[in-house]
Amino acid sequence: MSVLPVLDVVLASLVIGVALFTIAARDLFASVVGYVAYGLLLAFVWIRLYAPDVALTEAAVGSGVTGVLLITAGKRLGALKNAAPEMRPGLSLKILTGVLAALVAGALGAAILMLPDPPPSLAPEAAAAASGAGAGLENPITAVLMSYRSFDTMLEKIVLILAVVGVWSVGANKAWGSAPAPLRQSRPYAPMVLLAQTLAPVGVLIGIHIFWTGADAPGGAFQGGALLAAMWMVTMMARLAEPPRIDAQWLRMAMVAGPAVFLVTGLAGGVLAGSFFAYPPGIAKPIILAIEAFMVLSIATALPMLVAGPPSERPDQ
Amino acid sequence: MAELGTTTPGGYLLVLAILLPLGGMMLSFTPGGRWAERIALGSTPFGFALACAIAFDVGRSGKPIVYAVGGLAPPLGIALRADGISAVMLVAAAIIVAAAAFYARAKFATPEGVRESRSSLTYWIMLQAIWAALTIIFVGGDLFNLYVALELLTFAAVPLVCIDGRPETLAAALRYLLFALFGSISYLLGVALFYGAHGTLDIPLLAQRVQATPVVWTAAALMTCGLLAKTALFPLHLWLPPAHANAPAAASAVLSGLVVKGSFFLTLRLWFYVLPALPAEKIAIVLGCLGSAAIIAGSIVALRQARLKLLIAYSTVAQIGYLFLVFPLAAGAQSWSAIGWSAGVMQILAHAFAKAAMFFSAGLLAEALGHDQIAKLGGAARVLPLTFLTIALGGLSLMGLPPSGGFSAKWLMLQASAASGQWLWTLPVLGGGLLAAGYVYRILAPALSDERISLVSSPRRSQEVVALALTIIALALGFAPQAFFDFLEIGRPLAVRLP
Amino acid sequence: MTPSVLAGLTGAALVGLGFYGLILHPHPLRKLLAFNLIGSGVFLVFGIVARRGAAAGFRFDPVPQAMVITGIVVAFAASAIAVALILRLSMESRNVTLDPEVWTRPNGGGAT
Amino acid sequence: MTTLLELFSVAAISVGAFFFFAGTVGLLRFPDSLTRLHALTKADNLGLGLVVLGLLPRAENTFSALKLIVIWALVLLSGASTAQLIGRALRRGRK
Amino acid sequence: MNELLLAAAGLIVLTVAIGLARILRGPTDVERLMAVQLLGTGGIAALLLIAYATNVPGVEDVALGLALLAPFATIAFINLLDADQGDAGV
Repeated sequence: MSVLPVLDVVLASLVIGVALFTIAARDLFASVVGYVAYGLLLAFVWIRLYAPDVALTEAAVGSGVTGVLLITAGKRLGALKNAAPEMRPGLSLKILTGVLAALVAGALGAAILMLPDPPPSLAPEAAAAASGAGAGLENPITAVLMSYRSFDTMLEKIVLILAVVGVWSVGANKAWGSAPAPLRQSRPYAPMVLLAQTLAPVGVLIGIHIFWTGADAPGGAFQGGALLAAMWMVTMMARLAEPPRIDAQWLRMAMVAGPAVFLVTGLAGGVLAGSFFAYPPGIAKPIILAIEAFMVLSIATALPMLVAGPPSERPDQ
Repeated sequence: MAELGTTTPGGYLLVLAILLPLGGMMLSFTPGGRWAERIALGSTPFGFALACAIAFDVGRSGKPIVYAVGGLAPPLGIALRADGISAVMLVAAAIIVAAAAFYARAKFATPEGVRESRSSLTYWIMLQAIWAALTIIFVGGDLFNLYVALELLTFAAVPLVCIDGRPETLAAALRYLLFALFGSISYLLGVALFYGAHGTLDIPLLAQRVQATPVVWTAAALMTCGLLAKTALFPLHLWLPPAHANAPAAASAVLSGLVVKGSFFLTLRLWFYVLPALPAEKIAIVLGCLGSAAIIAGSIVALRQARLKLLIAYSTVAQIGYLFLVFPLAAGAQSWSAIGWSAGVMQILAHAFAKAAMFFSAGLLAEALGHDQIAKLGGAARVLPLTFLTIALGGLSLMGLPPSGGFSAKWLMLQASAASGQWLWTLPVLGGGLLAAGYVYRILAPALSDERISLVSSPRRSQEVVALALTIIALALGFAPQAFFDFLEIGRPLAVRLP
Repeated sequence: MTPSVLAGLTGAALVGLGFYGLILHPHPLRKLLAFNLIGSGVFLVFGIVARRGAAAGFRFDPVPQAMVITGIVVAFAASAIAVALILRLSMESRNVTLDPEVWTRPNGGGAT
Repeated sequence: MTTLLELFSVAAISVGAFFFFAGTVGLLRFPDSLTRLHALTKADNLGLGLVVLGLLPRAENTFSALKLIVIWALVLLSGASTAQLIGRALRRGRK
Repeated sequence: MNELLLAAAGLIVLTVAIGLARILRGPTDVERLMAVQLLGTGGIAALLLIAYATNVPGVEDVALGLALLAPFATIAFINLLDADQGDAGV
């Protein structure tokens, strides 16, 4: 008997335990911290499911970017003492909801246990496509994201832009066009500056590395872009850089670049490769890498803007 | 079924119909400012032309038109398909979006002296995003692709609710967002189970493979619950009235007329296209009962509203209820199910046009009078004749009086209930009509009185005409010929039945 | 119990937990956290579907894994919009309740 | 891998795991925040450092080994800086 | 041999998991964050051990990502603390 199953059980109970804490904690901020820890734990679960690409995404988004977003929100809302709604759900409602939740979880668990055996899979199709008409990408997930289901991927990037506009739109009228509030209100301490100055260049290299290897190994545009986004955020958190004005042309062009290039290439495929969103055989890989490079740019700019929030009325300090 | 995975001659139109608003949205975002408005308005005729071309193609070939994106057939690739109902919905969406864009010019034009303003940029970008998302929902052939489209729709709709920034609109938007997120994640869970059970998410392929296993039932239940939360079917409707009533009229019209229809459309796709093989009579009855409850509850609450926009929003809750009668009335491959199907589609269309017109009128009225309190509408019809004509004609369709699309829909529902022997469904149909008459009367009666009322500002004639034009379409639907109903049958999988 | 079954049951438990929190917690940020728990539970279900689909020399079925990546991005975007709304609401009103009663003003109106 | 190297690897990893254990005990049992911070940084730096050291002989190529070292260096850097920041905040009596 | 790596990984995960009790007990938010940081570092160590034991490709990159992002939560937190206190920094 190996240690691995024990490890898996420990991990699973930890995940559920921390999730339980996130739901049950009395203190708002404690619950947020619990969620950040939970995001870290999930990255391990993904490794155990042989999904390093997902683990990377979860690590970059779940533990880094979402962490900053939620901790900021949790701390700010925790500071508003009168913000906490007064009403507490009654016991009968709790029991009713608990039973309902248990039913949902039970039904889902049963459904999962009853999934057919042998399991259906598109892995053979993906393998065949990769060796034939596919894009010549060694990483099957990148092939799915960039070739077979590229339409989804383009839409997902457009969702990001839309989310940015949505976040901006909750700002005040007169603040429109100006920059979001700085990620730090006061001047940074020396250790923070040093950390950002060291972390950022290393992180940029790592981000580019992960994007670049993504064609053939775990990694890819989103993971690389998310790391670059995090590096931009760390420089902003240490006030080495400031959030840009939201009407800056370069910012908007950078955000749109990924999906726009994707869309144009997709249209061009209709002429050059016989079908919209198809790639001309032979040069598929370089084209995909080029689209991915623009997507990295879009992700690296969109994610920090989502975290930075709406434009702020206060002048920059 | 194999031909449903390969591109047909007109298929490229589907991609163009999706890429037009998507491209327009991105193009609007980059330069921003007045360009957003120009691009949004400028693209509407092209979108309408594309929708008509798709409808023409579907009608001419008598078969769904298909496009395999990237030249890769499902299950690995994603296919787009337009059948009769998709084509009709595309045309309806193009008309209502164009009307909303035209109507919104007054309120959401970038003000003089600024390069760009918050509310106008948000409105024009979100309008195009809603249009794009709906287009994908109407022609998408892959359940996961449809999930992304659903999220696109949510993210576009929520900021419109709180576009004027008052705290209560923010709360309404937040509640809407949470409901919608619950809905889409529940839908996604069902998608995961479908893939786990059958290894594909392509609708026709899945329809061939599904069997009545517990996994499929669980998946279907999860997806249906999620979609119902997004469609605001009673008792999951609580988010809708504040969200739709607080949004500006140019947005409410799109939200009430089109956005809730997006998730309803997917509910139709799920039960009639993915799962026609399931013996779902009981589910159909449950959905029908929820729909009936929505008709009665929504109408009664609408009767008690003090504000016109809230009344119209609760009327949406009730009219959504009618949509769900399609499940018991069009189930299976019976002689009468085509009647029930026609009734359902007619109800979608009639409500979309009538409700958009009603919200436009409510917006005009509120702007002209400075409030939308029903109690203080005395004499308003005499100073705003065109607006009240629109409300009255739209109300005609909501009540289901001839000649109107609403009448056709309800008449067909009664016919289908009779033909199928499900007499009980006639009660909510007739009762809802009576209650609708009650709430429409509540608006019109004081307005037609002799009181004197003063206007804060006089309404724009162009906006009044846009609203009236939409009601006229809602009425004209009542004269739809049989060919129209035959068109709706194109691509509906009737033949697939469990042995 | 294989790791994938274990992860699947974990996912089911997370969905149940999140569902409970989403309904019961009055605070919108807590609701958002609960929603994210449901989301990760759903992604885990995709994960086990992918893991079970190991075939043709792959240790996993790449299609559901790719869907999870798309899903994580979308869920993050949703969280960002929700956080922006919650923070704005707290600034505007110092009251972040979603209770419709609080927002029903008897003499409100005039919204256009 | 030679036996000696193997032995070294096992020893380093075991000691590393022990440091994590010690750090956790410290975090839980130490009386106040500053001492807990002290325990945390020890576990961070030494524990991970020793595990990395133990894994180095097992690295398949130089690039892998380099990655291991970079990981350690990054944790060392961020651990040290955040410890300073937290310590500063604690000293000023803020929570 | 791999069993030993896995055992070490399990031990580390278990201990840092016990450390998570600090999130529960607090008493201050700073301590809660310390527990998360310990989980992050321990997690990286466990991840590397599992990677070398089970030979899943790409795990080092995940660890690299985690190491890069480890200080983010703490920095965001400290920034907000300073903002609350109206601290001008030094």
